[in-house]
This record gives sequence, structure tokens and C-alpha cells, in this order.
Amino acid sequence: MHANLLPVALANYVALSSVIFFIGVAGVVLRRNPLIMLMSIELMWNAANLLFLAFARAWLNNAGHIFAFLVITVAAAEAAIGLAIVVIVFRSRANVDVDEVAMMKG
Amino acid sequence: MMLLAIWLVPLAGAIVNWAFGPQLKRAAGVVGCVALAVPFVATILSWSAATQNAGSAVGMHQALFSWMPGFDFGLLLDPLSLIWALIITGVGFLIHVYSVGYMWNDNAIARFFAYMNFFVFAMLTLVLSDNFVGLLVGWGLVGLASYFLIGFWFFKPTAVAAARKAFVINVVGDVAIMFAIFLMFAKTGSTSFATVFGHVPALGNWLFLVCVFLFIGAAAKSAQIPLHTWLPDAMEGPTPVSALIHAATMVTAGVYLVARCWPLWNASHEAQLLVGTIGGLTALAGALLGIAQWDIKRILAYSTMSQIGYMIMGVGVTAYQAGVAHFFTHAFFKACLFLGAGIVIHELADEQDIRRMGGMRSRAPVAFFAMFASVLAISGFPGFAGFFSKDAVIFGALEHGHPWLYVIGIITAGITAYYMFRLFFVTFFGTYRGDLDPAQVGVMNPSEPAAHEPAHGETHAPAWLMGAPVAILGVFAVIAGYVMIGANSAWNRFFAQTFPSANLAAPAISEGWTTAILFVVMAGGIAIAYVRYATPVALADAPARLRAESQRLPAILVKLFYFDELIDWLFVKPSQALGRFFGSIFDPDVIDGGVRALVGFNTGLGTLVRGAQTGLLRSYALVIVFGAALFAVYYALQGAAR
Amino acid sequence: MTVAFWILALLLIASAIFVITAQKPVHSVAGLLAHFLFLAITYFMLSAEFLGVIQLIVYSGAILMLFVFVIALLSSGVAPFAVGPDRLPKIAAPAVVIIAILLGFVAYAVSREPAVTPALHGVASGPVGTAGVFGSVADFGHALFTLNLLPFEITAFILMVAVVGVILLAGDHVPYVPTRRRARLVESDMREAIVRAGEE
Amino acid sequence: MVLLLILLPIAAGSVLFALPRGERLWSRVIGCVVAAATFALPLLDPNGGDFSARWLSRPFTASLHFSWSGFSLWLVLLLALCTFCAILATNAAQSRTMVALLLMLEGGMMGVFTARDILAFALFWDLMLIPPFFALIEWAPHRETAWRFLIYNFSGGLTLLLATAAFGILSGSTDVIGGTHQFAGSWAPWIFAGFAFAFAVKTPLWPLHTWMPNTYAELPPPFVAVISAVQSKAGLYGFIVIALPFLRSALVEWRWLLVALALVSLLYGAFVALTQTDTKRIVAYSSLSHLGLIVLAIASANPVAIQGALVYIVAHGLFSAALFLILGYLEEREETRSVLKLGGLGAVNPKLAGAFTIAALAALGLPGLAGFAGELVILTGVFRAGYFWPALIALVPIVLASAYMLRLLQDVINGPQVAALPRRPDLTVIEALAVAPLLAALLLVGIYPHALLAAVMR
Repeated sequence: MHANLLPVALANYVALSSVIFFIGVAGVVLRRNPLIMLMSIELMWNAANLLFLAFARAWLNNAGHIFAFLVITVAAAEAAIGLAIVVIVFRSRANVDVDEVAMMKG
Repeated sequence: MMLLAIWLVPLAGAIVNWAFGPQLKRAAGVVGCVALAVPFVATILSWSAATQNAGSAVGMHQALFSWMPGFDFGLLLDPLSLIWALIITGVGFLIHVYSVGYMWNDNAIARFFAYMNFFVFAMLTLVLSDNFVGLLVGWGLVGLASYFLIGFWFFKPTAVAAARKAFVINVVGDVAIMFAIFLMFAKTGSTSFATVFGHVPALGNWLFLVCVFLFIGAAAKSAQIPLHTWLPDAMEGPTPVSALIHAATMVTAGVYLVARCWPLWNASHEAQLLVGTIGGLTALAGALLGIAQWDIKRILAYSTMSQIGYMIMGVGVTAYQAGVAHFFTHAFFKACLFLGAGIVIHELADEQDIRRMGGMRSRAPVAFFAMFASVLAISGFPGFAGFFSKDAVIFGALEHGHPWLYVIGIITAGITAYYMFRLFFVTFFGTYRGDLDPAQVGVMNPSEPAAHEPAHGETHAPAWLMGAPVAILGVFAVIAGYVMIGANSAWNRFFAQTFPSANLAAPAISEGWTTAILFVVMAGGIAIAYVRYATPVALADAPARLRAESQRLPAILVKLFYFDELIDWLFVKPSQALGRFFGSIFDPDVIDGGVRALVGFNTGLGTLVRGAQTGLLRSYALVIVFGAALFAVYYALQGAAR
Repeated sequence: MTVAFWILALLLIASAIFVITAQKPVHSVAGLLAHFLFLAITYFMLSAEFLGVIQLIVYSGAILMLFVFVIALLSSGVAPFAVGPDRLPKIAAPAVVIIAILLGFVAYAVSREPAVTPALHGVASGPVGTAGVFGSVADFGHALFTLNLLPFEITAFILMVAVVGVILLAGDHVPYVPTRRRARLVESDMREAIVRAGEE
Repeated sequence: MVLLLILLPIAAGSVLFALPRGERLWSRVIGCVVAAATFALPLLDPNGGDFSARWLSRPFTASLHFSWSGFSLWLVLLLALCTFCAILATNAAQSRTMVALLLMLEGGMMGVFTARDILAFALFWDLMLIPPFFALIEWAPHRETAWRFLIYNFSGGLTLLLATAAFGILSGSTDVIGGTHQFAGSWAPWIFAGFAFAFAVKTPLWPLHTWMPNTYAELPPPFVAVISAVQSKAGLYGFIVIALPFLRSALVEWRWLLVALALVSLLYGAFVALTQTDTKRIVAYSSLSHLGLIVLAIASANPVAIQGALVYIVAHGLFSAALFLILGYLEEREETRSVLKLGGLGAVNPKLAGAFTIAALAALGLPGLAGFAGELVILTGVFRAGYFWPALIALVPIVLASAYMLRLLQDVINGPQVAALPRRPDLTVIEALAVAPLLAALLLVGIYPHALLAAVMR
């Protein structure tokens, strides 16, 4: 814990982060419920954060911390906007199946 | 100072009349007359200075300002411009006085005098300018004034059309002069008369071209064929306008231009031939067309065209003094004729067809006597003004080696005598025919009377307002030629420093014989007119004879040699067709059609790829992942290669 | 330490899978909450105690609450969602291939040792919370308010834009659907939903 | 100072949107004051007003560099004057929006005319296209007119940007306007083509003109007055300050094409104007013809012709602004734009007829008014540059101009009064004041054009 080197190999963190990230991707692609899609996006954000922090720790450079902090704020903003959109879509359609919200169809 | 006064006082008059017209009402006439009297007096006072040899050149010169780099503007009063300035302001003054009476009951009298004063200003700009650009400015502005005054009664569609026609044809002349200026500026680097005329050899091959383009300008302004068609139509304007602009001054600007550019003409034999021929042909054509007209003002218009043809012929064959002399006398007798005709027209409530006149001798005695003098003058009756100048022009043509022009001049003189006396007899002799049925005298479509509606509280102008100017002009129509008697006349001495004297061999026919031949031809013309219109038999039978003549006139004369149709077919119709083709076919179909084809291509492309836009959020996400995957694969391969 | 990491890794993966497979959004939220908790512990293990705390407060406390509120709002009284089978998009098969490739790439990356040894910028020793120690709050704060002040301020601005955007979006005015038609739609959909609920 | 010139109108325009929508008085008062201020500002300090700030260092240096001097000073003054008059003439129900857009338009164009850096020039070039687009969206009867305007002009803006970038990368700096170094090399023709396309679309030059008649016909008159009077000059200004000094060799190489297109524009516009029946379209096509003359002057690259071009640019700005404002009054009164229906206006509205007459006469090149001075000097220069036939052919449209302008003028104000037309009062004081400065300037420039040149040549 107090050593300068990582207790666990960096590669393991990379692998863990990747796996969580792809679970998030799968959630976005497979689920039709927008709320669960948003949560999957949160998973992806967090996977990225984990990687930032792991590298920061490995290199003992707190720039990664700063970045993770910024990511959290942006994620918060994104979640807020996303949820607002879900709310108004539900208001106008009483239905939140993303496959039926296809106004951007060309 | 004097020059500025001559130049600018009419402008001041125009501005005052324009700005305070509604308040001035008839006083606008006084302002207008004063604005002409002042420059007239100033011109006379400048006489001695203008004819003296000051330094290197004759005349008064005043540099004013640099208009553009290389284009300096100044005023010049030398004998040539002095003559013009005198006629413009002097005859102009008389016509202004006359106009006060003529326009007495017109509501727009202030506007009329504003335009008239503006015209005088423009004409003075033209003749006083010391360079070609200033001349061109004046040239354009007199065209504008003429446009306004022809279309003075702007509610008459015919007047409006005539004004437009006059302006457009005059612009043809303007641009021709413009092109001549390019040529001269390119070769001599200046537009001032002194510099250009000092460097005539520098023009080289372009000399003839310069002359041709200058002459196109002169022809448009002076109604020489084939650019003459606007002048008869211009008679739609009030009669004083016809007298001042379309007889005495503006239409003679072409004569002024050629006389002013004598160094160019002297150097180019081809230009002399061209201008002399056109002048002679115009004289003849105008006279022939004058035979077939019934409208009193149109007859006078064709006679103006014909007489200017003489002047142009004179200056064209380099008999400059003679050409200018004819301008000088013509200004008096033609102004007198128009103003006299104006009295007649006024008397008959705007009737202009001579078939519906007759017997005007008793109703308009001043007009009768003045016009009699003028008709004799224009016919060249010995002792009257026209005799001296016309004789000089015709003899000058022979003297300078143009026998054909000499013959044309003599023939035209005969025709002139005939149609002028026809006008005179039909109008003033016999009994009044205006109360007959128009068809009885051969008038098929009688004009609507009363161009201007009489205002309330209409009063009559004092008779002298219109009578006195006519009488004075009539006197000048008699005496104006006396300055030209003899080889060493006052006239020739006056121009001795201006025009070069040419040593010419005596021609085959002497001047005395020419006078005799002319007299015979003229007397013949008068005799025919007398037999046809003024013998007691003819007068008794006048309506029937006039009707018969109306029906028998040759078509080519009635149609005015088809010039209008020719211009229509050659220029107007093709231009309109081209405009219509460009505007409604080429623009929307060809150019925009090309653009639309491009648009169609892009929309097609869009339709092809729009299938990918399913609108399904999740497939978009998948595509993003796919893209990310491609990047990942790329970096993996990069890493593997390392 | 290693053992703890592996346990946490398993828990993280398991909770993430639960998040995306749960049928009801509320269950997903619960799974996500667990996921964030485990993640916070991981952060502590990486000497990022400030971010671990933030993770708990902001994510678990604020964002997940937002989700819960929305779920509660949308499902109050009526059948909340038109729940159907979670169809795969048409390109599911290529997607599987891609994901397989990516996972292969990850495995490949893990199997390689870093080519360069990183230069170290500080020490990880010393009591937590002391200035100059990597990962301490003081260290983080110093970095945030000196070197990275501008990005920090911009972040604040972004949050403000988000707030304004949310107010605009979720406020009374829904710009692209005429009010009356929207009311009619909602009304008819709700009636339908009630009827359907009654049938069940 | 110079920044104020650009930013003041834009800021004032933005602030005006805070006024209520139907506001009519204060928006015009503020607009006039701002426009008058932008007119006075350069006069107070004719040589000064230089602002420069480094913008880019890589891949080439560019600065936000603005100043007024010589040529741009006159365009700045013309722009301020036309904007002032246009705002004064604004009388629609939505004057607030119109005045605001006019001010923003002025600010954008001020940037174009004062930019000393080609990149800044290109930036403001695109900026100045936006207010007219919104005006078209708001007021044009056909939505596609707006899009046509935007697409044509922005495609010009795109080539301008590409050419600017290429120029900057190859010569190292775009902060060059006002200098005269020659840019040569194999890329020069392409860069010239990029600039020339943008300028030719804006001017417009045949065959890139088809956006123009519709735009001019459908924009509200105050807008057309500014667009046709000043914005169309941006292309010519670009030719003179960018293409001529830096790309002269390419210009000389391709001048035969420019001369040909200019002549076609000259004749084409004049012929079409002869047969159009919509008053605004007649003047629009006459613009095509008149501006072709200036392109001819530029293509000849003769110093005398360029002097004439400057005079004519100012002259055309003045008379086309006056004409469009007057046609606006006319449309407002008579509720039609067809010359076939109009007539006899001179008797009822003599002041309107008088103003119309002066403007139309200037447009047809009457000696003594500004248009003539420009035409004469341009053609003298073109002729001196050795273009015999083009100078001769260019005289034909002058004759045609007198024909179509008189047709327009006479069909509207002369002839018997038409019973079917409404009778409205003559020009109000404000309306007269809006055109009076333009007409006075036309007269001044016509009588003494040297003053204009003296300032530039200094």
C-alpha cells in the first residue's frame, strides 16, 4: 500500500476496465429501455475513470485524478440531460421504447 | 468672372424656379427671362475680350478645376462659342418672353421655366467648355433638358414615347463621342481642345475613326440620317421648346462640334466626304419628307432637319464660315417660324393640322407677316437672311470640290421653297376650314384638342408677350444676313482668326451664276406652291384638293422612308427578343437548369445513403462501436508491427 | 492486496452484468449502486481517496437518485413502459464479431508488458491527507485550483449549461409537439394503459 | 477605434432584440444614431484606426488586423451612409428586427472592408451573409430564395476560405492586405480561381448571377439597398485589394476570361433589363450590367481604369441604394411592382417622381452625375490598356441602360393616371431625408470626382 509500485499489475486494471466497458456497450446496444441504456453509459464512463485512476497510480501523476473528476462532472451533466429527454419523450408519447422514437429517420 | 456669370446664372434661375415654383407661379417667367437677360448682356460685354488674341490663343479662357486626373475643366469663349452663346442667350431670351405668354395658363409654368433655364445652362456648358469631356457633359445635359421638355406634358403617352426616343437616340451620340474621347485621350493624353488640336498628327491612323465617332455624336444631336427619327416626334413638346431646342440651338450642336473640331476635319479628307455627304443627303431627305406632312410643327421639324443638313454639309466640306453663318441666320428665321406657328396653334386651341387651318392671315396678323419674312428667308429669297448663308454653303460645296453636293443643295433649295410656301399658303390663305368635318379635308384621325386643361380663372396673356418676340425675330430674319455681304464682310473678318483661310481655285460656276441658278430654282418652287394652293381657283376648291392630296401622297414619304421601321427591325426588336430569351429561357432553364442538375445529383446521392439513417438509437450506437473497433484494430496492428 | 483486487473485480463485473440484464429499471439501479460502491473501494485501493468519496457522493448520492426519481415519475400509477423483447438490431452478428475482436485485443494488450517504464512524479508514502503525498485531498486540490483552474471553471460552465438545458427541455414547453395534440396523445395512451392494466 | 466600427453595430443590433417585437420608434432612432456614429468615426480620424492582434501562428501567421485607409475608407463611408439611409427608410411593422439585422449586416461588412488580413476578411465575408439570410427567411415570399442566396454565397465563401488557407500556407502570412508582394508559383492560378469564384458570385458575374434577381426582388427594400449598394462591392473590393496586388500574374493570365465574362454580364444584364416587368428585377439586372463594367476595369488592370472603378463603385452604391429605396416607397404606395400596372405617378407624388428621376438618370450614366464619371474614366482606362473592342462593346449597354431605365422611369411616373392604383400621399419628411443624402452625394461625386480619388491616391 505504501510502496511506490502498484500492488497489482497494471494490465489487470486495463483488462477489468475493458470488460466493464464492453458490458456497458452491450447494455446500450441490446436494451430498449432508455433508462437502462443511460445506466450502461454510466458504466462506460466509470470504466474509463477506473483506467485513468489506475494509470495515475502507476505513474504517480495526479493529472489522471483531475481528468477523472472532470469526467464525473460531465457524466453528471449527461445523465441529467439524458433523463430530461427521457421525461419529455415519455410525456409526448407515453412510451419510452427507443426503437419507436425514430424521428431522425432519414 | 464674366464667363462664370454667363455660365451659371441660367442654372441659378433653374434652381430658383425649381425650388420655389409653387410660390412663384407666373413670376417664374420673370425669373426665367432675367436668368437669360443677364448672361446675354454679359456675353455682349465680353465681346471684345472674346475676339482678341490673348497670348497664344484667341478668346477668353478660364481654368476651373481638375475633374479627374488628366481631365481638367475650364471655360473658353472664343468667336465660335461667342456666336453660339449670343444665339442661345439672345434668341433664348426672346423665346422665354414668348413662353410667358404661351404657358400663361399652364399650371406647371414654374417647372417649364426651370427646365428651360436648365437647358440654357446645359447648352452653355456645351459651347463654353474648353475640353471634350465638358462638351460631352453639356451634350448629355441638353439631351436631358430636351427629354424633360419633350415629355413636358407627361400625361400624354405620345409625348412620353417621343421623349424616350429622343433621349435614347441622343445617348447613341453621347457614347460615340465618348469613344472618340477614348481615342483622343489614348493618343494625346488630354481631352482639352488646345492639346488635342495641337497634336493632330499624333492621332495617326485613328484620325478618321475619331472623326467618324465625333460625327455619329453630331448626327444624333443634329438629326442627321439615319439618326434623325427622333426630331419630328420631338414636336410633342410645347412650341417654344421646339423653337429654342429643336430649331435654334440644341440641334445645331452637331454643327458646333464639327466647326470646333476643324483641325481634325481639315486633316481628314475621308471625314469631309462622309460628313458632307450625310449633310447633303439629310438636307434632301428632310426637304422631301417636308412635302408630305400636314402637321405644321412636323413640317417645320423636317425643314429644320433639312436646314441643319445644309449646315453640316457646309462645315463638312470645310466651308466653316458658311456653315456657321447658316446656323446664325437659321436660328432667327426658324425660331420665328416656330413661334409664329405657336401663335397660330394657340389661336386655334392646339390644332396643329394645316388642313384644318386656312385664312389665318386675318386672325394672326403678326404671325402672318413675321412668318412671311421667315419663309422668304428660309427659301433663300434675295435680300433675306437665308439667302446669304445658304448661298454661301451651296457655293462652298462646289468651291471645295464637291459638285454632287452642290447639285443636291440646289435641288433641295427648290423643294424647300415649295414646301415652305405650301405651309404658308395653306395656313394663312383662303378661308378657315377648322369648322368643317375633318374627313372633308382628308384628316382621318383628328387629334384630341387641348393638350393642357384650362385652369380655373383663366386669363389672357398680354398680346405683346407673344407678338413682340415674333416680330423682333421676323426683323432679324430679314437683316441678319447683311453682315455677310461681300468677300471681306464683317462675318469673315470676325472668324479670320478662328478658321484657316483656304486658297481655292475658282470653280467652274462662279458665285454669281450660282445665285442666279438658285433664284430660278427657288422661284420655280414658289410658283408650283402658288399654283397648287394659292390661286383663287385653288383656294375656292381647297378642301377637295387637300383631301385628294392626302390620299395621293406617295407611301414612301408618308412612311418617312421606312427609317422608323428599319430601326425597329434592326435594333429594337432583336434587343427585346434577346432580352426575353435571356430572361425567360436562358436564366431559368439553362443556367439554373445546370444548377438544378447538380442539385438533382446530390439529392440522388442523398437518397442512396439515407437508408442508413434508420433513426434507431441502438443501431447508431452499434455503428459507433464499429468505428471504435476499427481504430482499435488499427492500433493493435501498429503495436504488433512494433 | 491481489486477492482483494480479484474479489472486487469479480464483484464489479457481476454487478455490471446485473445492471444490463435486470428486467426492471429499479433493479438495474440497485445493481449500479452496488457497482459504484465496489468501484469506490477500488479507487481507495488506488490511493485516490478523494475521488472515491466523490464517487460515492456524486454517483451514488446524486445521479442514481435522479434515476430513481425519473423511474418513480414515469411509473406512477400507470404501466410504465411498453416492455417487449429486447430485439437485437439487424447487425447483431457483426457486432458479436467486433466485440470478440476487441476482447481479443484486450487479452493481447494484457499479455504484453509495458514497453517503457514510467517516470514517477511523486511518492505514494506518508499519511493520507498530508500535502505533497500522491492522491491526498490536499495534493488533488492544489492541482485542481492552480494548474487546472481553467478546465475546472469550464466544467462549472458546462454544468450550468446542462442545468439550463434541463430546465428548457423538461419545462412546460415542449417545442416540437403542439400542446393540444400532445395532451390528446398522452390522454389516449394513458387510457389504453389503464384498460390494459385492468385486463391483466 | 476601428474595432468600435465593427463591434458597435453588431452590439447595437444584438441589444435591439431586447426591445419588444412590434417596437417601431426607438429601434430606428438607435439604429440611425449608431449608423451616423459609424459614419462620423472614420471622418474624425481619416488616417488612424489601426488595430492588430495575433490570431494564428501556425501553420501560417494571421492577425485580427483592421484599419481604414484610402480605398476602404470610402467603402466604409458608403456603407455607413447606405445603412443610415436604409434604417431611416425602414417602415415595416417589424422595424425592430429589420433594423437589428441591418446593423449586424453593417458590422459584418465593416469587418470585410477594414480587414487587413485575408483570413479575417474571409471570416467577416461569411459573417456578412448571415443577416440577409435571416431577412430572407423572415420576409421573402419564397423560402427557397433564402436558401439559394445562402448556398450560392457560401459556396463562394468556401472557395475563399480554401484559397486563403492555401495562400497563407504557401506565403507564410495572410496579414498582407495593403501590401503588394507578388505571389507566384504553380499554385497561383488555383488560388486566384478560388478568390475569383467567391468574388464573382458576390458581385455577381455572369453566369453566377441567378441568385441575385430573386434575392433583390424579394428582400425588403432597406435590405436590398444595402446589399446591392455595398455588399455586392465586397467582391469588387476583394478583386482590387487581394487579386490585383498579390495575384497579378494569374490575373493577367486569365484576364481574357474575366474580360469575356464581364462583357457578357454587361450585355446580358442590359438586354434582360429591357424586357423585365418587375421594377426591382429591372434594377437587379441593371446591377449585373453595371458591375460587369467594374469587373472589366479590374480585368484590364490599368491604373486609370481602377481609378474609374473606384468612382463607379461609389456611384453605383449611391444610385442603386437610392433606386431600391425609392422602389420600396413605390411598392408601399401602389402595392404592385409591375411596370405594366403602374403609371402616372408623377402627377400625384411629384417628390417621389423627382427623386426617382434623379436616381434613374444617375443609373443611366447622365453626365454630371456620379455614374457618368465612373463610366467615362473606366472605359478610358480600359481603352488605354489596349482593349479596343471591349471598350467599344461596353458602350452598347450604356445606350441600352438609357432605354431600360427610361422605360422603368416613364412607365411608373409618366403617362395618364391609372384608376386602379391606390392614391397615397407624397414622400414624408423622413422618407425624403432617407434618400436625400444619397442623391446629394451622387451630384457631388458627379461634379467633382477628383476629391474621391485624391483621398485614395494619397
